[in-house]
Amino acid sequence: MAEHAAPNAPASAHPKDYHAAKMGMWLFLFTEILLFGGLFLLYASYRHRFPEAFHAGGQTLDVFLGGLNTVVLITSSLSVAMSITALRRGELVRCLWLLGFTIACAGGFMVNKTIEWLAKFHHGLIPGSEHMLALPQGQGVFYGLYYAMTGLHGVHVIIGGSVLAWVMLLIRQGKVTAQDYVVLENAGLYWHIVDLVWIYLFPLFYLIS
Amino acid sequence: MTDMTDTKNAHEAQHGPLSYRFLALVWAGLMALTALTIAAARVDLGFLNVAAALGIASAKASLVIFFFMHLKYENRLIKGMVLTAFVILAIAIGLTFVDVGYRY
Amino acid sequence: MSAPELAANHTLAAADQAIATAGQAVATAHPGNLVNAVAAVDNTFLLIFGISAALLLLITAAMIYFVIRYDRKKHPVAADFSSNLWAEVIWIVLPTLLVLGMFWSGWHSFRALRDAPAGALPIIVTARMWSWDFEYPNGKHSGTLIVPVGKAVKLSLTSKDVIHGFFAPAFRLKIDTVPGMTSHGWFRADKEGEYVIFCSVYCGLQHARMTSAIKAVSQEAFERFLAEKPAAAGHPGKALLDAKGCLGCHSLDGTESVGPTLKGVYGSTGVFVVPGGKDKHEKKLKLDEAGLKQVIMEQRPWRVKGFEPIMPGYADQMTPEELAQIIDYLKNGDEVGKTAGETATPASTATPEQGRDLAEAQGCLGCHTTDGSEIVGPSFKGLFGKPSTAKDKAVVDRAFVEAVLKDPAARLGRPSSMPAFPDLTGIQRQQLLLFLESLGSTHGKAPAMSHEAHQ
Amino acid sequence: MDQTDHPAGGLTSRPFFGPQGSGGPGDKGTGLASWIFSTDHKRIGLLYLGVIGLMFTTALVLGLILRLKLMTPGSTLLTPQQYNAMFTLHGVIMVFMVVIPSIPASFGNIFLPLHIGANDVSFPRLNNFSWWLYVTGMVLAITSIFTGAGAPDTGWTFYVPFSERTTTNVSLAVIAVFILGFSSILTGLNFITTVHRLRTPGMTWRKLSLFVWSLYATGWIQVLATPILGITALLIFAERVLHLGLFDPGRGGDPLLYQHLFWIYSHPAVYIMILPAMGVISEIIPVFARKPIFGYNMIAFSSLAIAFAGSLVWAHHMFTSGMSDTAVLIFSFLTFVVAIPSAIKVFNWLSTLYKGSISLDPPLLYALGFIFMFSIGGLTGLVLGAAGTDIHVHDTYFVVAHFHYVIFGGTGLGMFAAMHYWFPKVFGRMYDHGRAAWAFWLVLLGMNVLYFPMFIMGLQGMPRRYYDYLPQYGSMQMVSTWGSWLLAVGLALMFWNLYRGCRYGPIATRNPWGGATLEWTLPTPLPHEAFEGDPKAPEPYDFKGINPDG
Ligand code: HEA
Ligand code: HEA
Ligand code: HEC
Ligand code: CUA
Ligand SMILES: [Cu+2]
Repeated sequence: MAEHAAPNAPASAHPKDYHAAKMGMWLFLFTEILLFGGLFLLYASYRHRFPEAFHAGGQTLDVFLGGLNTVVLITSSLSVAMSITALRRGELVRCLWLLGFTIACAGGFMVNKTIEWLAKFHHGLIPGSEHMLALPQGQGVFYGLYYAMTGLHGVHVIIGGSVLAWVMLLIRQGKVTAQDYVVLENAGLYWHIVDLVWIYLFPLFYLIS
Repeated sequence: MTDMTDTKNAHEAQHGPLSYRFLALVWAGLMALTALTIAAARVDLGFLNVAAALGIASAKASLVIFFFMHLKYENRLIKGMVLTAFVILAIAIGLTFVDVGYRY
Repeated sequence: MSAPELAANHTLAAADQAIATAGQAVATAHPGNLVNAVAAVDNTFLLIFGISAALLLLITAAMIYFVIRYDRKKHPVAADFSSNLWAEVIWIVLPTLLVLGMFWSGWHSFRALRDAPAGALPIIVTARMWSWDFEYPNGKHSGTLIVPVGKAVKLSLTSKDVIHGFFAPAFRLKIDTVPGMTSHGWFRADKEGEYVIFCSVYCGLQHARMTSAIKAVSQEAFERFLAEKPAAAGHPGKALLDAKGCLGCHSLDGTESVGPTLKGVYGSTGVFVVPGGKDKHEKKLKLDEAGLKQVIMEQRPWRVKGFEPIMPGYADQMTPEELAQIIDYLKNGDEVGKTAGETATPASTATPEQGRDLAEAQGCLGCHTTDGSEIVGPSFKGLFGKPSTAKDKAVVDRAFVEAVLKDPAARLGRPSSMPAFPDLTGIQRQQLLLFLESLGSTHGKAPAMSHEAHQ
Repeated sequence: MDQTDHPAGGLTSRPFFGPQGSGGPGDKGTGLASWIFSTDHKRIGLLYLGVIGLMFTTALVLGLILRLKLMTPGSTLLTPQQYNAMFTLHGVIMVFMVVIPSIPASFGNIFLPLHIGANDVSFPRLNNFSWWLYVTGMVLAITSIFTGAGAPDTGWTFYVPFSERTTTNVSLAVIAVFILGFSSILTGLNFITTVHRLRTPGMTWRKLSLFVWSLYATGWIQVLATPILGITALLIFAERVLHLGLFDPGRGGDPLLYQHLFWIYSHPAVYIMILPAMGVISEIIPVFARKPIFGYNMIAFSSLAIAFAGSLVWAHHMFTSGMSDTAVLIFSFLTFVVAIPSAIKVFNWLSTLYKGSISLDPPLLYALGFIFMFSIGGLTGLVLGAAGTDIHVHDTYFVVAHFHYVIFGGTGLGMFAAMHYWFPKVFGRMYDHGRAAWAFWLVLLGMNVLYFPMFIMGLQGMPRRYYDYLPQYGSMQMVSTWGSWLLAVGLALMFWNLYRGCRYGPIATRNPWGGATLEWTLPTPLPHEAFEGDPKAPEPYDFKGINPDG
């Protein structure tokens, strides 16, 4: 442990403490990781129990759509990362464009996801439906997990997109600037976590079979 | 632990913004790995399929965490915290398998 | 359970044993598995309680002593020390050793509870809201667990609906029954007698009433029991209602509990709600043979109006013959019984033996013994002629017993844990009374004090 | 209030519960809005104390009614359904709304920043938000009682498949739990960051008070374990509303996995409950013995050890569940490992008393009560941790007794100790010491008469969550109910005494107990802005030259 002490913030106002903000965000990201972690735990256990059913289930998912979404998310991660560079270099317009592009990617991802879900619904794979009940043991669980995990992820995409939009507004208003960019950085961190989760979801559902 | 490096030098002297070029390179790496994992899934490697998919996913995750998320440039404290979080998750899943693995 | 599932279970159990080498070592140290699980568990209790009591005493005594001895008035200046390597090492090492001992002892007794001896009598236990079913190797079912004394019994447990827990305190045995899974446990009753079974896992409304009994009987009595045709007394359909657990949710006397009453259900018209969001509507169904069959056997989404959708479909648990008997009972009732109560039935048609079986099937013997000892209620032995535990201390006679059977709380004048048996038929009551009388009567002896004790 | 009219004298600034500004345009006054939207950690601490107190009293009364019902066997007083709903609410409120937030959110909020020489936590607005989340969760939970098809009746553990099937209002209750969990996460996150970032110069890790250490360790559990509760609650909701079938045995789901998820959070949660209380005890004992805490390093380290090892033992709640025997072996072993750091703390507290100069003031009384009760609760925890014995007493009153001893006797008494210790600093007045001692003895006696018989009943096989029981347990149940009345009298006396003290008690001095941590250098009651500039980091347990006032 450090033997020298923390620099204390000046007593009066609550000045921005860059490190604290970052640390707080990371701690928050841990909670997101563990939130999904619970589902990953279920996934691992059920996969262990029903290898065949998971195999069969995985084959019904469209690798192309999944892959496309992977590309979309990775690219959006790039654009967020770039937007931070842009902001710090003072290239405001470029920063906003990059963020706009990211949000467009989020939208694209959701459209793609909706198409995919609708196709599943079309095949009668609606949670709680007779058809789901009739599936062989384990496959129902597979689709249950599929909906739970991609659904929760989808919610995070929407939240992430909204947060980025809000930060765009703050940049426009000059509340987030080249000197004071930690809000954008934290929003970016959040967006990367969304990407990170997908990086695991993609092989687990679409590829391993 | 160096969690308390002086605020000023911690965030100013640390590093400038990452260059676009560098970020694009990371992106290219991620895309390549994505292609690789899809390709690997097409060949039947038996048990290795799972290992390969998870291995590649973890490589991708590391790229995102270390570069996009700047973890490489954070102080050791944050790095330690991130490690703790992942270790706890791994332990939780691992210990669950003490039951699940021996039950079915 | 399907055959492959069973096989899988066996291999896994084997694998498990191999892995748990530590436990194996203990088990093999007792060849022939004559481990007495109860004694092993009790030893662990003693060990941990012993150490704990000593530590607690030490801690409390030290605390009190310090507070008195070093009171600020007597001891105004505190000593100045804040560590002592040896002391600290001691209270890391000592507790570590103590807890390791406790752990080992606990694990040892756990193994004793888990490793059923070879050749144990296999019994399948099925829990459901809110009753137990025990299936013996020859396919016979019962609601109380009858076992031969001195013989190890291996239980395979599962549940039809939610998680329940099979808990037999006398044998330190507790194991959850989980739907979709089979769990295992074993015990051996070394003395004849009755031992209570509780449901230990919270399972809804009647969790507290989901009790039954283990009855340890001689080998001969056990074989006789196995050979017996079910439902010696009363209508077979009625016995089935009990055995299948219907009476856990339905009454026969017109009162509504979890499900609607079955009194007069035959021929009535049921009003059902068909779910389905916007399409939700009601439908009526005449409850004749066909209607009842549908209602009972099907896992149906439509439900009796005003009730919860918890009734299971019975298709996989009931044969058509059984269903026919149930429907016959619901239709005709126990004709003999209906009149028997009032117009004197020739007592010759009832025997004390039948009464004994009935007392067992109805669970009376879960609370009352026949040997003078007391478990829950007063013993049946010598009951007649005793002053009762009722408020008015009335002497026990036929009328008294009949009244108690009908409504214990009312007759006894105080709350009672004894359930009412309002739907015993007249002939059954006769059988029970004969049985009680056969246990002799007491005159002028001191009243049993059991219930007064906690009034 | 003007500074001069506070007789404590020497005040340099206004008490934090007085008006904030100078009456100028920016003055926030003392109105309701100035409280519920306050970002001042002290006000937020008091806000928490208020709502937690409210919930505590509610759930206590529910507990009292449970006991009233259990006085006699049979269906008396409550219908079975009412009883089932009542113990569920009692448990849910006590766990999620009382003991988990209790000490950290109230006294932690007020004194963690002060102990490290900071004027607030790192994220004051987040702090206020987390209080609002708490209130939202609380309101939803209470709504769930009166809406839908009846109050939830699952027990606080929400075990599937029962919680999926029951028609009562479980869906709303689990959403409430999710939100309460979120609130707890934000508190933990705030504390961790605050401890890392806002320590005054010279405040090294080894100068942190043990209270701060315990909150720091707790913060980590809150951040890393609570999300699992979140996902568990969401899954129940999804199961009920969307019928995903993840735990439905009919479709291959495994109800035991639910239990794993639930306890992965809820076991560490018991350390969220107890660690802060242990921190309080570690503060109080040295102050009243006027002697440096014995084994500082070991106590600080054992908090972290409990936090870490405590995350590895969850399945000791599942020994009878039908999980694999290997899991029983490993989790039983790990459970015993966690007991060791607790043992270390107890022995270190005792050694601190040894050769001290002890003044048996109310805070110390409560602290010693804590040690006694926690030892009983913890030692019986060992009975539960041992696989063989747990099989017998699992889901019986033995467990009920164990956790009431550790939660109420431990966290509860720890909370009361904190209330009596910091009362003068927070409210600026002093309560009656004699009455506080009387209340203490009544509470201690009441608790033991109430809960000790439960150990005996449990050993005799009395299962928990039974609205009715066999008459053989009647006498013990009766004694236990008498105990609850004794306890009720004791608690009422205690609360009344504190209330009186708060309104009419004598004005408190700056440092009535002679504490060496930073808050005792501040005026009483605490001012809005605690420190002007960075205070010098003290030795938290060096009492030389520090004497109780008066
Ligand atoms: C504040 C909360 C709290 C705390 C601190 C603890 C502490 C401990 N608990 Fe407890 N526990 C609960 C709250 C808590 N528990 C609750 C709420 C439940 C029930 C949940 C439910 O089902 O509803 C429960 C249930 C529970 C079970 C499951 C029982 C069952 O359902 O079958 C087990 C099993 O291992 C257990 C064990 C322990 C142990 C080993 C400790 C240890 O940490 C204790 C360590 C303390 C000591 C050991 C005493 C002090 C030390 C000494 C006096 C020195 C000497 C010591 C030694 C030599 C070792 N607890
Ligand atoms: C902090 C935690 C906490 C606390 C303090 C308590 C306190 C009490 N509990 Fe609690 N209890 C739990 C947590 C707690 N409980 C949990 C988690 C469960 C498990 C639930 C489940 O199974 O799901 C449980 C279960 C439980 C049961 C088991 C139910 C069953 O299994 O069937 C019982 C039965 O007796 C019980 C009783 C009591 C009693 C009598 C008190 C007494 O201490 C209460 C005494 C009441 C008073 C003393 C009232 C005092 C009045 C005032 C203070 C008013 C004055 C106020 C002002 C002036 C402001 N509790
Ligand atoms: C777990 C409790 C439970 C068990 C066990 C149970 N039932 Fe039911 N039963 C109900 C409930 C609740 C209803 C009303 C809701 C419904 O239609 O499912 C019901 C409805 C019925 C009805 C329709 C009654 C009417 O008035 O319309 C009949 C007939 C019936 N049950 C017979 C049986 C029989 C025969 C058995 C045993 C073989 C049995 N039940 C076992 C709970 C149960
Ligand atoms: Cu069945 Cu509780
Ligand atoms: Cu635990």
